[in-house]
Amino acid sequence: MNVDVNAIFQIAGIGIIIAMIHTVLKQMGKEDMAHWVTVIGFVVVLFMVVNLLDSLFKEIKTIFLFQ
Amino acid sequence: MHSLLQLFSVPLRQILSTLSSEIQRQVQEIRVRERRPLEVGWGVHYSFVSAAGGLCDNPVQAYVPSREDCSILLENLTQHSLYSFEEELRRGYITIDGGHRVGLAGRTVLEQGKVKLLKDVASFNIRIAREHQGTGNKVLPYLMDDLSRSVHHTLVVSPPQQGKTTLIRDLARLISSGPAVPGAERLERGYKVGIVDERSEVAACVRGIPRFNLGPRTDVLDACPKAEGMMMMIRSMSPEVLIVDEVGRPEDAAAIREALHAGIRVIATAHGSDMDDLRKRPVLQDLIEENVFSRIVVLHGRLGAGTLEGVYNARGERLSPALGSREAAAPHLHGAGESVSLRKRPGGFTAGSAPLDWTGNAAFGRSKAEGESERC
Amino acid sequence: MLKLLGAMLILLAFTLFGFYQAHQFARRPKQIAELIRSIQRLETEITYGFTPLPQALLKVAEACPPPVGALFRNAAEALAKDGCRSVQQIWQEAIHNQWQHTSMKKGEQDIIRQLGFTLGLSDSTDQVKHLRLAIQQLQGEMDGAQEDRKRYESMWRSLGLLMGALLVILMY
Amino acid sequence: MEIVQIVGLGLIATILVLIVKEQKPMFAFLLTAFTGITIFLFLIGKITSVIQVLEDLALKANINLIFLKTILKIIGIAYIAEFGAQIVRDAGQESIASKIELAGKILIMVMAIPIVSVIIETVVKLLPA
Repeated sequence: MNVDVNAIFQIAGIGIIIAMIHTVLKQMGKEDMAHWVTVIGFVVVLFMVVNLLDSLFKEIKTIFLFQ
Repeated sequence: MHSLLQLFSVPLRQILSTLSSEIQRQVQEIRVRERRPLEVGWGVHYSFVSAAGGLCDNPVQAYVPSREDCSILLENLTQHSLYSFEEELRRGYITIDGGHRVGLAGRTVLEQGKVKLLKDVASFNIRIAREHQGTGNKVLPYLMDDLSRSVHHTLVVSPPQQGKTTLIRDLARLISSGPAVPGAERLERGYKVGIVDERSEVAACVRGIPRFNLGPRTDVLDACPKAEGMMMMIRSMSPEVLIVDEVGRPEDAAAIREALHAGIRVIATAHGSDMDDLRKRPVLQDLIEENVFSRIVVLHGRLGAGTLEGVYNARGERLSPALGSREAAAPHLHGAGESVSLRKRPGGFTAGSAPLDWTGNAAFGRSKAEGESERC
Repeated sequence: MLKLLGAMLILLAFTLFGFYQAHQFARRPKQIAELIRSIQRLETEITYGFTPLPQALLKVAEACPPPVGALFRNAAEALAKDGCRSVQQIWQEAIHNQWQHTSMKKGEQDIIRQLGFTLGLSDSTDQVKHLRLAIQQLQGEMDGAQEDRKRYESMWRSLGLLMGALLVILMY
Repeated sequence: MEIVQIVGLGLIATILVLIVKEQKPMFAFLLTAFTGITIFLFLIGKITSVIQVLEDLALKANINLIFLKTILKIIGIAYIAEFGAQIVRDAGQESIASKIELAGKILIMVMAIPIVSVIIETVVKLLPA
């Protein structure tokens, strides 16, 4: 159970930091760099969520006896 | 010669160091010309330096300095800063450590018709200065003025490059050192000597410091026109003996008269082959008529540069023994222009007796038997 | 416990890196200003003192703080010591060796290298022209550096910290 | 007592989502999805035991297993559809959410047809001729 809690905090942390980096870079005029950072952050988080989703669907398949 | 090698670029340095040590000792002039054969001269002889090292007569085989060699040589001469040698470039020559004079030639930059600067220096004439101590010992006794135990007013006359400058340099050293030095025992004491060195050749000063040993009590006014220089020297340094090189212009004569009336002994040099030649020259003519110079030393190069032809008094009577008399070995001043052909055995050159060096005995510990004329 | 220590270390490393970059940006205009001052000093040495280049460079080097001063000292020593290389070669080499110690960028380097081509090879009026030109160009560079500094200094500082935090969280 | 954990988790997640939302809505959306999944994964154990009980009852009452399987499938589909629709609606895409629900309904309909047909047959049998 607690692993997931960590993951939630992790995602939240990444989100916050990416947001801050984005704003800092935007102030410094490096727009494109900022967007790049955001996309990369997003991809990382998405990767985590997708993993979890994959495990969810597997579980449902086994439970509800989908063949 | 060795200290000079540092100036050249590496290829030039190697080529020049291949010359035999004897040649290196006797060489007087090194002529570096961009994209033209490298030339080395001694006395009246010259030859080219072959690319493979050593001497060669055929310019085709000679080593040809590149633009790179010349620019590095110029940079080393001016210590990488042309701007601090503008004055020297305007004059056309640079005096470097060791008293060597390097004549420069290239494209001049004019400003209102006067030469402002020398650009693209393409040919260098490095004249190696050799300090001949002892040339003045033989002449000094004749110049002694016994009543005032000082020196007569003297005029040294000789064709160009026959050892005039070497003689007065040595006289300056003797007079300034006084009895402490061999050859000047008859002087009462060392005298204050002032040298006005317009072409910085007598003292070869570098940044005001003479490169030659001119004795303790000598002051040098470097690169200063003679007329003004003498006046300045008299006012500033109050010398007892004033030495000037190559007088010839009217204002020089006026300055000399000024010095005489100030009670200062004057030793000057002038171009000329002998006494009557002097009498024909306008400026020197009246100086001699007025018996200004009580001693006149005549040198010529027949028996090798710097041979003393005779010392005359004001009226033209000869004071020194006649040249060629057997018992008094012909004092033989070997100044800058010593001419001994290198490739033929030196002995064979002079008529019979090997040229003795100036002091009449074995020079500097080298035995006479060797017959080696010494001009280190 | 170890994980926490590791996290702290990473965080520290990134913040320091950020501060170092910020420091570089802060020092750049200062060093360009020093460069300008020393070239002006060189100019006075040349026009009034007529001192030969090696001594002039040495004097300038003494009056200039270390990172930039080292450039001149390096050149002066090389000039005085070895007699067979031209000023340009020695100057380029000095720049090449010393540049990584300074926090200056390519722009100034080209200007100084350009100056090296004519240093000591012409009469004083020409030298002054080249030196003045170099100073002017450096002035332009300095203004640019000033601006960069305002923008990037704080950015790098915060960026360093954030990067560290991000990495820590990612690896947690 | 797991309910306290779940509620706690949910609350924390919502707070974090709120923080992240105004900076980067994308991350908020991911965070909600993530929390949803984690809560469900948390419940998997419970659901499996319930289904186990259902299966035993069906066996005892010797109902045809197929019916039970289809019912379970239908529940599964319903849940997933509901889960997806809610998340999408949360992200503000009302239309996509409704499309997902529609898809869910149809698929359930498809699954349900054999059962309905059987029911109708039994009813018809029960009706007096």
